[in-house]
Order: sequence, then structure tokens, then C-alpha cells
Amino acid sequence: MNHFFTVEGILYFGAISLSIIGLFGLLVSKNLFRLLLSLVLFEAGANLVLVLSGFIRNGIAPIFLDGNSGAVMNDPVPQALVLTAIVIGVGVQALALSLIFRVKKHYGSMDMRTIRSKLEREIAENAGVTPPGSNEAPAPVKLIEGENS
Amino acid sequence: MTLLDHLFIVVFSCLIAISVVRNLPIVDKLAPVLYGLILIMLVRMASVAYGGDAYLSSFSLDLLGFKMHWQFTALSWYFAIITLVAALASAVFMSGDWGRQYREGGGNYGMLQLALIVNVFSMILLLGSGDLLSLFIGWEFVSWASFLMMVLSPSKLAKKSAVKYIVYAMTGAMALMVAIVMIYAVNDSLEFEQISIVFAQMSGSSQVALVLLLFVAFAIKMGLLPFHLWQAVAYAETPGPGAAFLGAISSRMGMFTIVLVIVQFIGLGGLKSVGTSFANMQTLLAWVAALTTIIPTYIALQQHDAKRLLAWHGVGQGGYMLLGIIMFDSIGSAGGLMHVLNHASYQAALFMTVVAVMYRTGTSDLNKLGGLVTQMPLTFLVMLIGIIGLAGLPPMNGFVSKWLVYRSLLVNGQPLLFVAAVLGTLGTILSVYKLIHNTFLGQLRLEHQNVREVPWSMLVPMLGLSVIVFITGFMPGLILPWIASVQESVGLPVIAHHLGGIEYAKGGLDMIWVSGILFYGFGVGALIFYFLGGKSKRVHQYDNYAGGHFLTSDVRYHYSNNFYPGLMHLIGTWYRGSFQWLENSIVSVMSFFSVFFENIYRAKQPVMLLLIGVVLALLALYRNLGVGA
Amino acid sequence: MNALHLMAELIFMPLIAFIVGMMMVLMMRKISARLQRRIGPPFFQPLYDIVKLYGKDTQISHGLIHDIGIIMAVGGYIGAEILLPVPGMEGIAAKGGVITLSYFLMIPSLGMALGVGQCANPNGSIGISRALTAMLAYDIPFILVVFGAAWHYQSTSLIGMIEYQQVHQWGIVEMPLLAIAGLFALQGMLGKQPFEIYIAPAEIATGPMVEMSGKYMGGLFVMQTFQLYTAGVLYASLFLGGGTSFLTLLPKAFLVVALPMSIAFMFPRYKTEDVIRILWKWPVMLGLISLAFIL
Amino acid sequence: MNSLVLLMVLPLFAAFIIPVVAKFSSKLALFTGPVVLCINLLLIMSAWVKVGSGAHAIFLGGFLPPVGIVFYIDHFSLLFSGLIASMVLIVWPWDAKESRLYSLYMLLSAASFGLALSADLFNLYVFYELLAVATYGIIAKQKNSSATAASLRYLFISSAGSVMLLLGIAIIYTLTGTLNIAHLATMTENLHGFAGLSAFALIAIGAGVKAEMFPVNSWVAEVYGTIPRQLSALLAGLISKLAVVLIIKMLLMVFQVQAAFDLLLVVGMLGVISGEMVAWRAKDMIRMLSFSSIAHLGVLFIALSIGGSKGLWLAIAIMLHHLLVKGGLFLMADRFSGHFDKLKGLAHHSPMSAAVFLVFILSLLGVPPLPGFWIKMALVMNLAELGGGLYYLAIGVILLATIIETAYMFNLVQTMYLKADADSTPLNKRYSASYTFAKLFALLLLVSMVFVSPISKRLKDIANHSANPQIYIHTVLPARYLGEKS
Repeated sequence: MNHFFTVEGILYFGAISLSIIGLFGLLVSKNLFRLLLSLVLFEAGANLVLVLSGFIRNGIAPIFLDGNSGAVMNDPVPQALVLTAIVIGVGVQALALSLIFRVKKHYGSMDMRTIRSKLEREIAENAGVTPPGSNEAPAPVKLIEGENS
Repeated sequence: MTLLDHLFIVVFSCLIAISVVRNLPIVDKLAPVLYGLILIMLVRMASVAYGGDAYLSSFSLDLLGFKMHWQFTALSWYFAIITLVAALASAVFMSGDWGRQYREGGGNYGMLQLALIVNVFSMILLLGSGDLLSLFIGWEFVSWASFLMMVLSPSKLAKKSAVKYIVYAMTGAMALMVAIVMIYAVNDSLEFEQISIVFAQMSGSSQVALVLLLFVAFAIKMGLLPFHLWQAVAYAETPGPGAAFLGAISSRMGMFTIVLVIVQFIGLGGLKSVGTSFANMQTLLAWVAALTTIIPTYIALQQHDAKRLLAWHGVGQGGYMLLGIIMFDSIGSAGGLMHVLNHASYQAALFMTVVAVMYRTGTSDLNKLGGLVTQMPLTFLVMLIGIIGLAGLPPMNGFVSKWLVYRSLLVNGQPLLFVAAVLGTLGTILSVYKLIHNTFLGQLRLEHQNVREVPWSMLVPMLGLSVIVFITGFMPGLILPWIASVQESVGLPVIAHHLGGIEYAKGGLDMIWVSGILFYGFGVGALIFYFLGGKSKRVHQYDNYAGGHFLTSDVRYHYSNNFYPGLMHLIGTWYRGSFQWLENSIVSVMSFFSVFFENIYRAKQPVMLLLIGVVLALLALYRNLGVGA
Repeated sequence: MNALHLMAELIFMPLIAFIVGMMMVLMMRKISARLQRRIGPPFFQPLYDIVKLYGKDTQISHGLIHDIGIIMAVGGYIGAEILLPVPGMEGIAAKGGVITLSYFLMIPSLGMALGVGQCANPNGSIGISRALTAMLAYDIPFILVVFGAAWHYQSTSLIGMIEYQQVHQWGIVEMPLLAIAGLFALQGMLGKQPFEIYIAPAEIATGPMVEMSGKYMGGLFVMQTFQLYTAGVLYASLFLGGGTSFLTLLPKAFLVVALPMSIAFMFPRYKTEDVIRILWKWPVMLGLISLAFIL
Repeated sequence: MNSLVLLMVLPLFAAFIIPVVAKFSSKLALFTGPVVLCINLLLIMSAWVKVGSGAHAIFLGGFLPPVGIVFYIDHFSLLFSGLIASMVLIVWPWDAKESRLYSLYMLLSAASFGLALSADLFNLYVFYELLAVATYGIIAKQKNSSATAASLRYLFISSAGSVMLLLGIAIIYTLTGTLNIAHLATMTENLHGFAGLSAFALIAIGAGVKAEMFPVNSWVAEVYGTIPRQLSALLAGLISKLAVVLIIKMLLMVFQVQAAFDLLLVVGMLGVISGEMVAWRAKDMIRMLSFSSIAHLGVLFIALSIGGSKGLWLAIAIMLHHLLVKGGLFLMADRFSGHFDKLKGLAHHSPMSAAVFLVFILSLLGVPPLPGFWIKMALVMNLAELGGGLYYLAIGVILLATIIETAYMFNLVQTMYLKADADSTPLNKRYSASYTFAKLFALLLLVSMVFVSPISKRLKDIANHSANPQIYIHTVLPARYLGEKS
């Protein structure tokens, strides 16, 4: 079990835990903002995993490449990728935040469950049907009249 | 170009022609002519029904690597001629006055004409199939064509039952598809011959599965137990002549495929090799057939709507056909095959009489009719001939085929099946008597005093069909050569026949003699009746014994509702609706799963699943690193 | 078979049946009279009855089907008689067989039902409904009996069955249980107590006969003679070895008909559902047990 | 050939200038998008001819593979590019007054083109995210607030999916050190371990959010229920397929292993059965179509699980068919939607629309001789040839689904053919451009019925070509890489 206590092992462990915490947050949170934060954590964990994939212990920054130093450099590609991913992530989070504001304004609640049930009701009303999951009878089981066999 | 190609071209042109002119008045005259034309094309191919070679089509298709071709054997021809005669009769029946009334009542007459020719076209296509794929396509065509016919009626119930039908039909089609796939997967070929080749190579459980799948597919079409629930209501709700046509032949396409696939290519040996020696597939199918003769017949006995009563009998009579063919001997299979034609003739005639009564009185409710024999004597005659045929009494054709089936059961030593068949026949007698009694006999209602006989455009096909019912009963030898060719072409033992019936070592049947004796008896009876004794006096229907009361026209003096109270009191408790219950419980189980999945979609479980997935994946990564390090 | 023989059969078979049948009616009435400690009718009473009915002045018809129903009822039996082989006259009977014959026996019922239906009297219709139900009840054991016999004798032709019994033993010896089941069916077929709910005079005014008068009723009387004759000869042929001559056949037939009549008065009248219940229970059970032995 | 980069660049550029243009002329802004798309269509057509039966790679940014950005062009990717251009044209928001919506549509098409053409895992991720953002934007731009809520809920699940995709990419990079698909295809042995397969699972499920894959598709009903039908047609018809394209690229080039196939097979089956079951209980048109769409994407995954060129051609066929049918149905739903009972009498109001509807669902059910039948037939036959319990189970599931589908679809059809009553309002618009397109789709479907044979042959050719990793590798990677390998 040695390798778990190397630097990479610990870093990976941290990154993975972060992802799982984030996802767990997504599962248990009801508040919209907490959900968003969980998403941020999840994404951060994933970014860490990605950046770790190019990490080499005692490697040098890729920018100081001079060809004969003999030092191993960290892989630059994941770093570039992570930068992009972070940017995208921030964009999405900003969008989410603005949506949260609008939803809060309309529904007057930050609770996902309340919003879901209200949303379902609205959709059902739009479509002119009773919302799913209400206590209505199960699917119509109508016999053809006068049948007996 | 072979004759078969000509037939296909003619049928297809007729389809186009009728779909073009369907809303013009000329369709009334054109449609019967076109069916006559197709009939002539079939007659030109008649050599196949007298032992000639099968016709092959020169068309063939190769789509996605599946090859399709078409052929016409004696079996196809036999079913095709029945189809065409039924279609011709229905077309004549609906043209003219009935059609006018239908149009005035808001019916879409052009669509009905179109539905009829579409049905004929798809049936010819199915009957001409030369391999499993063309069979499947024809099969689907036939299903959808009958659906088209059924939905034409504006009533809500009709549409509901049509949907029910199409769900059943789709189930059958899917079962057929799985069976075809099982066959295809072995040798990558869709030829009919592959069925027997593949069947022989299969393991026991696959054989069971294959036979059951094929049987389910065909049984649904034919309305055999336990798939009988869709048929009666759907047929009964179809507009008049359409019901006559569908009731006559549509569900018999299931019989055609049973003969073609199960009898010809799996065969007796195949069926017997599946299962134990005590209960093999043949036994199972025979019992399905027997129960199909009994249960729907007794359901028919309960109906108080004439069309529905007939439709339920249509389901029941399917049992006789299967019962005969499943015996695999010369007389039984001849009986089963012949019953297809016989049933088609009298069933079409009977449906037409009921439609004729509806045409004049506006109802087919058996509790609201009565005494019409004085107003519509010819319709009564047709119905009388029809019910004698349906009940299987001499001298009509239903007797011949049922006699052959009974004979075969006797020879094969199947007492229980024999009793079951007789039970079905007796139930039929009771039920058809109720039909004719409640419609034509007894007291004539006040509102029907002015009802007249139906016009000739409706009478002619009815009378024509009843002539067929009688002639083929009197001289079954007219039909038996066709049956013999069919038996030869599907590899069954061939029946020895002559004009009057069959020759058989341990007691044959000669219908010319039988009918002769019967008519001699009637003749003597008539002599005794008319020449002995005083002259009878015709009295009014109210001049009747009423326990001292005087009868007036406002008194309903007709016994129609709950016609067999004693019997129903006894067996009424047996009508538990078990099959309906079965159907409903399937629907309930579906609902349960549906709600279950609906909740899955609403709940957060997706994220839970994601969580599990991610944890696993990351753990995998972590371990992988560990191994690498 | 020459034409003369054919003519003879066509004429004499029904005639014999009629005469013998009338004697059976007489016997029946005598038996019931004796059981009730009466003397009973004179020898020609059955004939007198028929002649009187045919000769009546008032003959009420309810329409053509009413007439045709009677013709079918009588005619069906006449046809059946010709298919029922008797000594010396079995040429035409060879053309049919026991299945055909049992179907012929349903035609008179249907004919009568049609005629009664046309009368537009609910009493009659109720009677027919009961009669047809009773037919459903007794035909099941009857058909089991026919099946068992046909299987045992390996023939569906009555002639073949009689020949077999002449060579071997009588059917009643070889298949006693089936023969008993046959007796049950016979009781139902003849419509004797306890299976005579369908005429129930006090309740539905004699049911099918309610609108029958004059020669219509006479037709039914004729039909009854045929019915008794058919039942007797058929049972005798199936189980009692038929006969090589009328001398051996007729006593058996009379015995067969006498039996149900003699026991009839021991029973009450069963309700329709009870008729079905009893006929589907005991004789069917006996028949099935017997079949298990035969097969 | 390199002009094909314009496919992506032009819409992106248009997306940025449209708000500016709109300041001067809203008309001009409205027409910018369609013009760009038409140009793209022309580009695609000329490229289609030029590529012929070969393939072509475009290297961007001055780096050669496996480092640089690569676009891979063959008939498969061009087919999808063409579909994107035409589909966006069809659903272009002509009646919207807002220029930002045009930008979003342009952004969406740019991302879609990128998704169809990219040959690089990370670029695929970027375009995927871009597509997602554009979609959230378009949904949230709808004037009703429930659309906002639906969009937010969609955002959460979709972003979670994107992160999973990212995680999968990270794992793949850890294992191989490259993200170029062609390069990955040369080192599959590194990826066929448990870790590699879980990376595939993450990617499949991550992309599966958009592809309406079973466990991650709870957004479908909410989003389709709140947005305009045209947009549903776009999402269900096209965007879902693009996500599938991503999965196809990974599956066929890198993960041709049984475990991956089994994964797709299982989620496919679950999707089919759950979708049909829920659709069966639906009582309004949109909900029914949404869940039926889920089920049909499930069928698509089942087809993919056959693997190889056979699986690919079936998948393409299913995608095209589903695009026509489901797209057409959603477009039709523009004119009639709502509770089924309101549709009573539709067939009498507008026999034509009932007939078009019927054509669509008959093909969906696989009734001969419509194209749907041949696809179903070929799919089932191919599954049967593979044999094995799971594949037979899949056959059973597909056919069972057909039966359930018949039940609910024809329940709807019979309602349409009933007599109208007081509260039935079968048509909520007298005229709708989408309906015209729906008719066009139906016509296409009928035409393709006649040409089943040539079309299937063509698709098989495309699939044979695109499913071959060797062609891909040889086209994309420079010779020295191949030299090193061999």
C-alpha cells in the first residue's frame, strides 16, 4: 500500500475525494445555490485529476525548456486543457447563477423540490393534463362494455 | 410473366382503380366487376387446385440482403378463391341501396370500398408469399388492412376495439418476427424449407420456443384461446359488409399460415418430438382448438347483439379448423381445410342477413326484434340455411366438414376432444336458434309492421352465398379435389373422394344420399301434412293463448331476453371473465412498471447512479495508478 | 341394390317405424296406466288419436314456418328411420353412419323449435328453450356412448356394429357401464320424468305444444312414435346386438322403451339446471370410466 | 478542402457580429444566420463530392497531430454537418424579434459543426460544452419562466454530465498521454483495462445526458414540455444525435470491446423499456413524444452495441430515420398539442395532418414497407446473428417496446378519428411553417421507402469507411508516427 502515500497518491486522493464530495452534494442538496456549489466542487475535482495527469514529481515548469538541462518537465497539455475547462466552467456557473436568480424571482423559493413540483404542475397545466405522481387512478383500465369471457 | 404475375398486376391495378374512383358513383358498378375480374384471373390458375404445379412469380426483390419471392400453391389458391368470393359478395351487397343508406348515415363509403380492396390485395400478397420475409410483410399488411376496415365505423367502441385488435395483431407480428429471426440466425436464409432444416437442428427448448412463437403469432390472428378477446367485438363493430368479409375470411389467414408453416414444415413428427410422450405439442394445440370451440361458443350464447353473437361463433368455429388439421390424417385435415370454405360461405351469408335486418329496422339487438319472417321471408330463408350450416346439421356444408373432423377424432381415439367438439356444436345450435327466433320468429313489433324485404342488390349476394352453402353441402365433391390438392401440396395424406363425399374404409359419407334421404323425409312429411287432415286457417299473431287474456298490440308477447335461463343459471357462474381478467392484469402490471419508471424519471436516482458510476471509475483509476507506481 | 329394393326401403322403413312406434306408445301408456292402477287405453287408441287430430275442423296455423316446422319435425325422423338399419333393410343405411344419424336426430328438434317460435307464444318459446337445453344435457352422454361404441366396434356404421355383436358378444356385456350411461341419455332423449320440465303443463301450458292443435298436434304425435322407435332400435343396435330378424330385434326395442317408462314415475320433475347437472355428472362419469376401459 | 474550417468559423463569427448588425438593421441580423447556414450547406456539398470515398484531415494551429487541433472529414461527418445546417435552417426562429437568440442559434450551429468534425477528444469536450451553453441560453430565452426553471434543472444534470466527460478525458490522458482519437486508436491496449473502460463509461454517460441515455435523461420531459416544438424537434432530432456521434467516435475507434458494447446494450434496453412504459401512460402529446424519443435513442444504443461497421450503419440509419420521424412529429405538434381528448375530431378538421401523423408513427412502429420496418428488421437480424442471451433479450425488449408503442400511439390515432365534441380544439394554429416542414419530412420518408436498397447500400459504404480505425489513423497521423509504430 506504499504508493498511496506518495505525493501523487495523496494528490489524487484529494482530487478524487473532492469530486465525490461534489457529486454527493449534488445528490443531497436541496438548495439551488448549494447545488451550484456542489457542481463547482465536482468540477474542481475533475480539473485536478486532469492536471495531475501531466504532473511529474520534481518536474520543472514546461516554460523553462532548454533542451539539455536533463530535467523532466511537466506535461504542458493538461495544463492548457484545464485552463480551458476552468474558463468554460466559470461561464456555465455564471449562467447558472443568473438562471437561479430568475427562478428565485419567479417561484419565490430556492428549494429544488418545491421548484420541481411547481414546474411539473405548470407543464401539466400547459398540456391540459393532471400532473404525474398525483393521487389519480392508475392508467385507465377500461373494459369493453358488455364483455364477459 | 407468369399467370401469378398477371394476378398481382390485376389486383394492384384494381386497388389503384378503386382508390381513384372510390368517391364517385361509378364505384358501385365498377367494384363488383373488378372483383369478378380478379376471380377470373384466379380461375385461370385453377389447374393448381387440381394437382397442377405451383405458380412462381417472376418478380423477386433483394432488399438489404434479404431475398423475397412469391408463389401460388394449391393452398394459396384455395384460400384466395374463398377470399375473392367473399369480397365479390360483399362488394355487390354494399353497392346500391346499402351503400346509399351508409353514406346518408354519415359513413365514409369510399373508404369502405377502399378498405375492402386493400384487404383483398394484402391477402393475395400474403397468400402468394414464397419465403418467410414476404410472409411477414404480407402478414403485417393483412393486419393493418383489417384495422383499416375496423376503424371505419364511427362508434367509439369500434375504434377502441380496433386499437385493441391492432395491439394484439402487433404482438402476433412481433412473435412471428422473433420466430423468423430464430430461423434466420442459424443458416442466414429465409426460405420456407429452412424451417424444417433449422427445426431439426435445434435444441429441445428452442424447438418449444419456436413452435410456441409461431403458434402465438398465428393464433392471435385466428383468435384461438387465449388470444380470442379482440376478435368478436372488433368484427361486430365493423360496418356491415365489411364485417361479413372479415368474419368470413380475414382471421382465416391465421389458418393459412398454420397450415403453411406448422403443418407443412414442422409437421406431425416435429410437433410430437416437442415435449413428453404424454403431452406433446400436438396435444397442446388440439386442446387449444377444443377449448376454442367451446368457450367462445358459450360466450356467443350470452350475447344479445346479433352481430356480436355471430362474431363470437366465428371465433369458436376457428377451433374446428385447427382441431381437424392438427389431427394430421386425411379426413381430419380435409375437414379442417374444408371448414374454412364452409365457414366463410355461411358466416358471410349470416352477417349479411343481420346487416339486412339492421338496414330495415336499424337495430341488431336481439331483444328489440322479432317476427320479421312475414316481412322479410327471403332474408329469413338465407338465415335459416346459414344457421343450419353454422350448427353443422345436414344437408348444409357445415355438416360435411364437421363430420370429417368428428370422424377423424373417432378414428384417432380422442373421446374428450370429440365430446368437446360436440359440446361446441350443441352450444351453437342453442345459440343460432336464439338468433333466428329472436329476429324472425315470434311476435312482430308494432314499429316493424311496415318493414319490407331488402332490395335485390342485397338479396342477390345473400342468396348466392346460401346456394353455395347448400351446393357444397349436397355435393362436397366439388370442393374435395381442391382439398386433396392442398393436402398433397403440404404433404398430408390425401383424402379419397367422390362427388358425394369421401370414401373411407370404416364408414364413409355420401352427402347426395344423405341429403336425398332427408329431402325424401321432408317430402313425405309435407305430403302427410298437406294431404292428410283438414285445411288450416291462418290467424293473427295476437290470436294466441294468453291464459285467458286478450292480446293487444301494446303487449310484448315475445320471449327473448335471457333465453336460456336454466342453462345460464348453471353455467353463468363459470363466466368469470378469466381471460378478461388475465388481459386486465397484464395491463395492471404494465401500469405498475410504468408508474415505477415514471417515478424514476422524477426522482433524483439518476444522480445516485452517477455517483456510483463515478466512484467506481475513480477507484479504478486510483488502483490503476497504484499498480503502475 | 336395385330400384325396387330402394323403393321398398324408402316406403317400408318409415312405415314399419310408424306402426311399431304406435305400439310402443300404446305400451307406454299401458305401463303408466298399470303403474297408476288404471286399465289403460285400447289397442288402437294411438291411431285414433292421430286420426282424430288430423281430422279436426279447426286447424290453426300461425304462418308458413309453423307448417314447415311440423314438416321438418316429421320429415327429419322419416329420414332418420331410413338411416336406421333393420333386418333385411339396410341398403340405404350403409350410406350414412351413426354420426350422421345422431345429427339427423337433431333436425326434428330444430324443426319443432322453428314451428313453435313462429307461434309467437312465450310459453312455447320457454318450452323450446328448455327442450334445447335438455338436448344439450343428454347429448353429451349420448355422444360419449356413440364414441365408445364406435371405437369398440371399430366402425361408425350401425351395420358394422351389429355384425360385430353377432360374431362376438353383445355390447352390454362387453361395455356394461357405457350401456348404463346410454340408458340415462335415453331417458333424457325421450323426455321422460325426471327430464320433462320442458312440457311442464301447469307452469308453461305444455310448452312447445301450447299453440299446437289439429294436425299440428297430430304431427307431433307421429313424431313421438318415430322417436320411441328410433330410441329403441338404436339402443338395441348399439348394445343389444341388434337382430337378424324383426322377431329378435323388436322385443329388445320394446324392452328398451319400456324401461324408462317404468322408472319414470319414481322421480319428481327436475329443474332445467338440475337436468344438466345430473346428466353431465353421472352418465358422463360412467361413460368416461367405461371409455378408459375400452381405449 | 481546408475551407471546411469555415463551417465552424463562419457561424461563430456570425454569432458575434449579429448583435452588432442588429443595431443597424434587425432584418439584416435575421437573415445573417440563414445565409451563413446556406453557405455552409454549399461548402458541405462541394466537400462531399471532393472527399469521395476517401477521408481528409485538417490540421489547425500549426501543430501536427497528435498535438494540434484536427478536423476529420469523411462522409459520416459531412452527413451530420449537412443535417445540422438543414435542421437549424428549418427551425430558425423567424418570428423571434431578439437578435441575441439568433446569436445563440449560430453558436449552437458552430458548436454542432465542431462536434461533428473534431478528431480530438478535448475539442469534442469544448464543443460539447459550447453546445450545452448555447442550448441553456436558447431554452432560457423563452419568454416563460417555467422554461427558465427547466433550463436550470437541465443545466445541473448536463453540467454534471460534462464534468463526467471531463473526468473520463482525464483518465484517458493519464493512461495514454494523448487525446487525439487517431493516436488513441493506435494504443488501444492501454485502454482496454478496467480503468480505460470506466473512462469510456464516464464519457458515454456524460455525453449520454444530451443523448437522452437512460439514467441521466430526467430532463427530457421538463425541457420538451416548456420549450417551443421547433426547438424540441431540434433537440430531440439532432442535438441528441450529435452527442451520440461523440460516443460513436470513442466506441468505434478506441473501445471496440465487449464490455463497452454490453454497457451500451444494457443502458439501451433500460432506456427503451422505461421510455415506452412512461410514454404509455402519458396523456399529452409532448410528454408522449419525449419519452418515445428516449426509447428510440435506447434502440440506437442497442444498435451501436452490435459494433463495427454493421453497428454503425444501423446506427446511422436509425439516427436518420429518427431525425425525420421524431423531428417531424415535434414539428407537427406545433399545430396540435395538449391533452389527447382535445384532439378529438382532428382527422375531420385536417385529414392531411392526420395522414401525415399516421405515416410517421407507422414508420416508427416499423410497418412494412416503410423504412422503419427495414431498419427494425435489419437490426433484429443482426442482433440475432450475434447470438447470446443479452442480445436475444434486446430483441425481446425492442419487439415488446413496439407492442407498447402500438398501444399508446394508436390510442391517440383513434382519438383523432373520433367525432369532435364541445371541448375539443384539435388545431391551435391554422397555419404553421413547421407543419409544412413536417409534410416535407413525411414526403422524404415516403420517397426513401422507394429507395430503401440504394440508400442502405450508401449508408453501408459510409459505415464501412468510417468504422475502420486504420483509415482514420492513416489519414490523421503523420507518417512518422505510423513508422514508429510499425
